[in-house]
Amino acid sequence: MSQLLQMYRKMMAIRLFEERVNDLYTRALMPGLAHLYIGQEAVAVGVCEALRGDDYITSTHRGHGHCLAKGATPSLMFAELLGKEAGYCKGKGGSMHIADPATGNLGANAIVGGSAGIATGAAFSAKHLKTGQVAVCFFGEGALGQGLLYEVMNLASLWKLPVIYVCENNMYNEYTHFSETTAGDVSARATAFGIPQETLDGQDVRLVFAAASRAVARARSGEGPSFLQCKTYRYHGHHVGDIAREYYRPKTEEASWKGERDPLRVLSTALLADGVADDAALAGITAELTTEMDAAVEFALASPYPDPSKVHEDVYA
Amino acid sequence: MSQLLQMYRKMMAIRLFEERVNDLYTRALMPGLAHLYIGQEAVAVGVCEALRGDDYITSTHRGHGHCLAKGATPSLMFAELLGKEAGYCKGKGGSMHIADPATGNLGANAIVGGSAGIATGAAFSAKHLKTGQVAVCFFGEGALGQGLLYEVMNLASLWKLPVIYVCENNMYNEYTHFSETTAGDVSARATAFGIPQETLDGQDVRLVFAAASRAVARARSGEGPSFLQCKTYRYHGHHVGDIAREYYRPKTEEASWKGERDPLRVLSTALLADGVADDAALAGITAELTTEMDAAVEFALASPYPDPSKVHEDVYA
Amino acid sequence: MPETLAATREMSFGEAIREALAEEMRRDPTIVLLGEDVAEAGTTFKVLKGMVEEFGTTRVIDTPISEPGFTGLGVGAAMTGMRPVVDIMFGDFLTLIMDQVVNQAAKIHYMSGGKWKVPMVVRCTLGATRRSAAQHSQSLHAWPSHVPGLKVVIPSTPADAKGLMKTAIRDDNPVIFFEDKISYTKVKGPVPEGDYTIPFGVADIKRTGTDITFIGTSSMVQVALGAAKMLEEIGVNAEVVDPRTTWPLDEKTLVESVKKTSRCIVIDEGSFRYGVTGELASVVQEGAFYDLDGPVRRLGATHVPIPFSPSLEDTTVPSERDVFELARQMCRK
Amino acid sequence: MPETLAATREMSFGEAIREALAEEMRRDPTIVLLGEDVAEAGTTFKVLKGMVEEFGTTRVIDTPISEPGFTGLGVGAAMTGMRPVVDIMFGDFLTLIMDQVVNQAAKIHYMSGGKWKVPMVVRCTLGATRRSAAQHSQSLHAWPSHVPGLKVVIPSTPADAKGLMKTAIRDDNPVIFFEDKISYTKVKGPVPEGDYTIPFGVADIKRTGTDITFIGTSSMVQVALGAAKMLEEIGVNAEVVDPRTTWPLDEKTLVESVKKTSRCIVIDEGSFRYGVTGELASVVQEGAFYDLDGPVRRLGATHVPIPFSPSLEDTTVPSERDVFELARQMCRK
Ligand SMILES: Cc1ncc(C[n+]2csc(CCOP(=O)(O)OP(=O)(O)O)c2C)c(N)n1
Ligand SMILES: Cc1ncc(C[n+]2csc(CCOP(=O)(O)OP(=O)(O)O)c2C)c(N)n1
Ligand SMILES: [Mg+2]
Ligand SMILES: [Mg+2]
Repeated sequence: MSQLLQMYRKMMAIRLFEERVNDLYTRALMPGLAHLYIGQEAVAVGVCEALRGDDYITSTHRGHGHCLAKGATPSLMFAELLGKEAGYCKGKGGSMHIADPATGNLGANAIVGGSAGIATGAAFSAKHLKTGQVAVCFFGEGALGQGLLYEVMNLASLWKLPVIYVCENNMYNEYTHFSETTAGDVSARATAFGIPQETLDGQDVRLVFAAASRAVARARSGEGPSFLQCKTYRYHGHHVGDIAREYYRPKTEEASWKGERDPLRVLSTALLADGVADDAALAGITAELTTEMDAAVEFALASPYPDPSKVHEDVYA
Repeated sequence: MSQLLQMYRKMMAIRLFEERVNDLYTRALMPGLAHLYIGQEAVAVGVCEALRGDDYITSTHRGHGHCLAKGATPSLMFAELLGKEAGYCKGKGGSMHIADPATGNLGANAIVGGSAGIATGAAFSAKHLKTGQVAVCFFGEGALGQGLLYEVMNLASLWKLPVIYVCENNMYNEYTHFSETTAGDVSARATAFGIPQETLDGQDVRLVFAAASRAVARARSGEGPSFLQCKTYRYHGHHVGDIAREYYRPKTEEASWKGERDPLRVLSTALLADGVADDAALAGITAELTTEMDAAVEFALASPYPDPSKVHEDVYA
Repeated sequence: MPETLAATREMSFGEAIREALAEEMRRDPTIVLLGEDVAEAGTTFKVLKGMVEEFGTTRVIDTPISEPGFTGLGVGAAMTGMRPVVDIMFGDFLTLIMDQVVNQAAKIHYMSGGKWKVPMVVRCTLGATRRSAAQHSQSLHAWPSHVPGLKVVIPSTPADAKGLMKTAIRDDNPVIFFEDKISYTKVKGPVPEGDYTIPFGVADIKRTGTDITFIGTSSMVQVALGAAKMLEEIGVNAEVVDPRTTWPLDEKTLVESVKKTSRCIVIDEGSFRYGVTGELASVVQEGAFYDLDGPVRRLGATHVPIPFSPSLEDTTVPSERDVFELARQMCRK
Repeated sequence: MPETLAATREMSFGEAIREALAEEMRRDPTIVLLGEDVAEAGTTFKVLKGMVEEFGTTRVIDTPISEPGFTGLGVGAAMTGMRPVVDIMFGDFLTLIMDQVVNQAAKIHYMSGGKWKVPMVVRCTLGATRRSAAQHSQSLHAWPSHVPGLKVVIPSTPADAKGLMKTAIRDDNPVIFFEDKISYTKVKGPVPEGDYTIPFGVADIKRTGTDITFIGTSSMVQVALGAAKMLEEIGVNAEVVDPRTTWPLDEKTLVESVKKTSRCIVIDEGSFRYGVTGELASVVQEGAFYDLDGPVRRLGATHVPIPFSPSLEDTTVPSERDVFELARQMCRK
């Protein structure tokens, strides 16, 4: 399957996964909070497509897309989201803490910006142990408010660490527009520390993949960190349940992003135009994934909760 | 007395004060640690000369110069340095914590970068209460490593707060050259947050005063924060006792700064050349200050330690 | 709170806190609220709903996601004429502001020989069982309680929350105010109208009893009351004492109660080890040792990070049943 | 430490720590030291003098003044194959790294269902009386002791420091290692040559006695031993027990000692309230209540920010005289 089609498949997988999360949550089958990645699929997929299987990523509270793009198995993710024993973290982490060494996923983090140090440290190991690995730190533009990010960008720049800071600018920190929380020019936040940056349309997976590939090449060749600002948008509320959103963003704005700029639409249009795939092929992918996702949900719903005695396990290694 | 001569006087006062601190410390009469300001006098004096009496400053572990430049009384400072009841903080603060509401001194801070939030908050009050006051945050270039600084610069820029961040770049974080700890260009650390910056020779008090005056005017007129990077040098060790310094900085470098570029020499040369003062006048100032400083030391040495029972006072207001 | 007050309304814990803040802000223009999404959104917990409409965006201020930064700003503002109320949302984020709170706010008055004051309130939450996992479920009130220069408030009822919040705002020292997330909407009670304050360092006896004393904090006061009710059926009459502030601490009331009942269980939602229960149990055994029928016992959160899964999380917080069973044993019933 | 070891040398506390680090770094190339001025300067306390000369700047790494940043980097490095030893200099700076230590390092293993490990050591100091004032004199070991997922080491002798540091480095969990500043040079003792480890959670009886148990931590062990010597003259034979790690905690040894002596004083240099003494005293009264002659007593730092002036600071830390007087009372001598 062509790489573009491959990326389309991954983006569609995330879209369908999240639609089911939304459904499970609204049916009160999922505990806690659910922060949906819908609308931002091109960022996670474009970046992860440029990575090796053993490269590292750190993720966020809005992290399902990152985990899936890096290769997570939907059924084990659903199981974790429902707090089941079969989940990636045996039900101990939940939606905001999916972690998986097998796919280089150092873990999603519920502390905004909290994983900036971890990703930078993974890059430190890669350099010190000469493994050639690269670490990607995904974070929302809200994390630009956390001083930790500047401390570690300084370290990464000084020590030429193979880390890529991927800022997913979806324009909102919860219910506040980022222009009310972010002074100056975002891109300058990286260059100020001697880190080259690219600012790009995060809805076009081809652009994201290209920029990520450049950053990865730079990292692997020992030239140091990069910073990517991907302009994107979350279609749903900050979390499922954030329904009445007009007080912080207009419906018209939401509509403008969900139309022409939809990442799946942008790519499918190109695929059809370039004759890489026809409608039937794309429909086939969706159908296939739908079956897979529905089965994954079934698995998760059917699997048992951890035995209460397990609460004492895994505190110490 | 002309303003330039006034500034010369203040710089000389700091120089003579610190020489006595060095002497008291080496004679084991001063407890704790002493971080001397000698060599950096032009920064504190040039900046504070541009301030009103009721403007605020925050200071650092190397803060004697800031306190004196803002109007502190030498005898009360010496008393505090010796841990005496008569000191500015009743002996509870010591060298690294001189504070004095009467002169707008919010306090020296022993946490590197620790006062960045405090200075920014004082500017917040000034703006909210419409007092027209300005707040100055003095810090060494080592504080550029603290994320807090970037968080509050972002706040100050967003809210157009009347605060001036004065970075005294003396090139060393303790025993490490700042180039080993600071990636990129220092000036960009401010502009990245939309804060205008000036980088200048901190050994020429005239330049410091001029830049500070511009920043103060900007702050008072409601245009927001500024950032000044003053290139300077500490003549002595990181603290008295840091004697063998060759392993981190060459004697030749020290010599080059202590000669032509000495802030007192730079100014006196100009004063004499412009005929603002003659040798006798300058000698007179030194003699006068010498008497004053010696008396201040006497006062401090003669005054009593706080009664042990005082340990329980001032914990709560 | 004062007996003299007549008119009360039934209110939730969250509503009482909002009322206290609103009344204080009407009284004192130097009070400002700072935090993430405190304005239009009225905070994640909606506790501040309506505040920005009344007081405007110059007094109810949305901040970037910079807890250390805006807390530090609050410290400086408090020193220079304002009375900031800083909202850091989850108590778990105390980890980010400890330097500004502990090395700055708590020490400035002392280090300056009494010259500067820091009249600031930091609001945050505590409490688990909301399926928020390990980074959003901690009860960290033991940390600031360990720090001289801070005052720490842990209210358990709407009426207490209102009166204590007013005292916190009027206090000239930094105060850390812990609010139980679950209580915001679940705990309701009568709240006096208008102005009243509740002094710090005065414990409140939520239920008088003779056989055993439950010292409960915040969310655990309701648990203790529930257990007390269960114990009635087996003829055990439990007293429930709520310190209301961990610092200053009303040692006298705690000790007197145990001297009377001769038995004591301390119940707190913080992690079990090196937390609040250790201090309170020690204070009690030091002061009431010779009247004790047996050792002072403690119940706290299971000493593990809080797990996400309901089947695990529900086992971590002390329950009415846990308190009941332990009390039954201690009273040999 | 193990009896089997013969050859020992007299060493200072600081030298023993350096020897442990050097021996471990020779054994395991994944160990790196990170901190401010750890390389050429060998740290402010000179504890690491000579390390960079042996291991080079790729393993002994000077950092910017970014405690949260390089601690966070340490967490990520520990998860991915390294064993970083992070040096934050003063324990007071724990305030800056609590998020990386508590919300990240301590919880990652649990949150990931046991999949990721964080074999990291954070070194920091504790202790006052160095005229360093309130921001450079705190003993904050109670905070991490309250956090499930962390291990906390508080050695009191050179030999213990060496053996415990080796255990800390080889442990697959985040360990916070507290070193008393004064002990670096002032405390000397015999240290076994070569490789040995001391297990966590095993208290050491530093002096056997029959009349009263002193549970001392870190700097207070020497104080307890000094007081014990003074008490000999009045016919009181004190036992001194050193937990060596606050977590894991050797409750059994503490309780057994008090069951034998029937009296106990817990002595710790942290601020008195809500600190380590509260937990240890509670553990003792829970386990030895029926053998106690009177309440377990506690001595800690005066509950104030540490003042600069010698005349004030010297009154804040428990002294041999304080321990002696309290013990004399308790033993009715
Ligand atoms: C340190 C910290 N502060 C506050 C929060 C609460 N919080 C969770 S998500 C969020 C907004 C994050 O915005 P952004 O980083 O842009 O990510 P997005 O939600 O847009 O994907 C906030 C404030 C948190 N989890 N951590
Ligand atoms: C947060 C913090 N980390 C480390 C220290 C220890 N320390 C004291 S001064 C200093 C160097 C500061 O360098 P700089 O800011 O350039 O000021 P300078 O000493 O050059 O005036 C360090 C690391 C501290 N006091 N606070
Ligand atoms: Mg966002
Ligand atoms: Mg410097």
